Amino acid sequence: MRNFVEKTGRETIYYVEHAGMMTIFLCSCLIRIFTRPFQLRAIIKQLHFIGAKSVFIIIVAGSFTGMVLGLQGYYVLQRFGSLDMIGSAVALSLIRELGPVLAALMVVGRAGSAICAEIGIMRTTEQIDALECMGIHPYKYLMVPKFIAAIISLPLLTCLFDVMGILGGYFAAVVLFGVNEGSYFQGMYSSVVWADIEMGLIKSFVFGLIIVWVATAKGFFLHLDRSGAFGAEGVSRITTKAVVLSSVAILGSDYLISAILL
Amino acid sequence: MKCEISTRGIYTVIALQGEVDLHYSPQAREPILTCLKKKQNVLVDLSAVTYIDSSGVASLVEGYQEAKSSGVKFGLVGVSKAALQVLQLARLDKVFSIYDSVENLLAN
Amino acid sequence: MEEHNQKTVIKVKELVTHYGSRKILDGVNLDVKKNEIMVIMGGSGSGKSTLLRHVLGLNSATSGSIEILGTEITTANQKKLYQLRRNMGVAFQGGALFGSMTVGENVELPLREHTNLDEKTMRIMVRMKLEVMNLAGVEALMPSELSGGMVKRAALARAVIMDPTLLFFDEPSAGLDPVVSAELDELIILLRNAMNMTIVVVTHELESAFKIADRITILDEGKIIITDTVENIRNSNLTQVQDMLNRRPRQKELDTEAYLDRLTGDRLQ
Amino acid sequence: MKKKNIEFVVGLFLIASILSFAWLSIKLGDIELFSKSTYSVSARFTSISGLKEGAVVELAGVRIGKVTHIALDREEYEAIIHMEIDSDIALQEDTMAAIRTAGVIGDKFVNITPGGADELITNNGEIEETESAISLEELVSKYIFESE
Repeated sequence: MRNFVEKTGRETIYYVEHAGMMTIFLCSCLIRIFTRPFQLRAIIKQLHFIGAKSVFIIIVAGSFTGMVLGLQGYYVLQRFGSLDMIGSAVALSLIRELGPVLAALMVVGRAGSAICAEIGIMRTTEQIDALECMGIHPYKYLMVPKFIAAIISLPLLTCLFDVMGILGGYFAAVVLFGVNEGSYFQGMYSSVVWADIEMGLIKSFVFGLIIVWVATAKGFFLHLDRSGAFGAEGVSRITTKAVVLSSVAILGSDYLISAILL
Repeated sequence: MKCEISTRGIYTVIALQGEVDLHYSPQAREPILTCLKKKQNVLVDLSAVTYIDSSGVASLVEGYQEAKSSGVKFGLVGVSKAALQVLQLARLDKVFSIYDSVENLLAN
Repeated sequence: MEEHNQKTVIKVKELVTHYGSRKILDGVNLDVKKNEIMVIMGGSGSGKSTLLRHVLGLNSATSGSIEILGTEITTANQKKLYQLRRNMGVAFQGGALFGSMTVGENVELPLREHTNLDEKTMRIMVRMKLEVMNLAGVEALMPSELSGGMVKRAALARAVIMDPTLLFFDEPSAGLDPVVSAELDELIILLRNAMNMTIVVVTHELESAFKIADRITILDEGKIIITDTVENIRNSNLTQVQDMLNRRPRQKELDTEAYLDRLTGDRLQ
Repeated sequence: MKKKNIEFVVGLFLIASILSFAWLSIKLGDIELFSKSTYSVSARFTSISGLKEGAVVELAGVRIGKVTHIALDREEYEAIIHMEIDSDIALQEDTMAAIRTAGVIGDKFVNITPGGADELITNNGEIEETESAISLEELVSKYIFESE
């Protein structure tokens, strides 16, 4: 019994400490965004990695999501004879929910894991120590460009996802099932308002922050992880943890943001 | 770091003084390259240099290359033991023309 | 040896540090004087790498003080520490070159971050250092394309690119064949002589230590056994030193009671 | 060449996604980039059930403006809606505004029926004649009671 209490206490302390550490990490990184020098070249490199290289997967995922929405929407709305609402159904669900969430999950899988592994490897091979010893702050040099790039990329990728989804829905509903083209787009135009798009943007902004935050912090604090594994095994373990944690955090914060904004 | 420019015969003598380090070597590099671009023969006097680091040496290398491409003379004068060691480390003592003093050079 | 009236550049006093509940360093005292090559020796787990990390300000100690170039680093704020580090060059055991940059960009990085030098000046400086390290022509290669010895030399080039007054080298000969490691030893001596550096080398290689060191410190289980000149170490009659010199495995009295306890005790948590 | 390539790709990415964003916000989000000149008109209804801010204002089925603000008159217990009407559309004094539903269960919108008077409604004017929203339930119950 005493053992159990002791263990619970230890666990709690560990998690509280860990959360505190991650939060301090986030704050220091965010503050450093606004300090000189502004590493334009590094930011472009990260935009390429996080943003541009994700375009293909976003296009594919976006179009298929839109097509599925068009397909499902067609079968459901057909029963009620409300096929003219298919456009707004596709657009609203994409813009408000699926766009931000799925785009973020795609980026987690593609860039988040890679960022975490990269930082983790830099930690295990003493590259981060080397940076510090050169008098270069790792937060500023490594993390800040990734933060800026992710915060910029995610909303943009989300927009791309939304548009591809709408086109995918168009393909399924209009081209395959012969819904009237005008009613597809007109329904969309009249039902989507700026508040919907704003909500999607706020979400994707927050998701972008979550993705880099979890990935960089997990990699950076690799040596402090409780599993104690270092080297290649540590990197793989921490990467898995980062992907799981950021996916869960994205879905959780999605609910929170929706609840607050609605 | 200070830097004085004077003319001795056919040479423009650039006398460097004090520490030529990462911070100050651009100030030495500037006049050297300007004089060389004006097609002047340049002697860099290092006798009053207390410390020269590799950025200083790199500036000298740049000067040497500039002199070679524009066909003028470029030499070092009054190279102290410490400075010579830095040059030797990069095997540059074999590359530069090193003279013991401006007077001797002009006399010859 | 003429180091009697030389300035002390690194002063470690009563350094104690723990990892969890395990004591890693137990009251370490060490002075490194200007322009000397100090070799820190010891077997695996003796705490020599930990000592180095403390001196670099990468780990924080339980107690004790570390003074580098007149600055107390255990209490120094981050800004001061980063300022101080511009005078320190570090070559890590695995090289710690950044995999996403070419060798040239790696070596150039400190210059790019800390100085406003002209592109061309920086390029010449990088090539000069690479020449010194016998690495001419590898500038455009990626670190992954280099051999072990080349990685260490490239790391050394990066460590000295700012012409630091203090150079730290972690395990220069680990994982290298004798010829390549002899080359590195030569380089270390050359750097000290030509650039007036103070060099601290952490190693477990006897041969290389004796070749490069002015003074040697031997660490064992977190305690300093002896700090002395090469000559005096050779002639020391401390058993631990002799064990190390003659590569004799450490002998320990066997406490049968405790031993039996260890074998039959509960599974460790 | 490699660095140029990165910049090109990043540039392409930015252009493509900013275009998407522009399409979403201007076409769908009704953000008016070049704000069309409009004038404001208000109208009172006994019930506007379900009409939302941003809803479309139509005349003969053509979109001529949108609802900008909805408020409650605390004395008369009536709903006041404010609309922005395109300034090239002139509305007569006796214009009628009605709240209608697109389809059976679709969105609510304001339908304008032009009048015949000579005087026009000016900026910040009010449409006097209004017809409130007809709720589906009322319609259904009316039909049932009448047929009895």
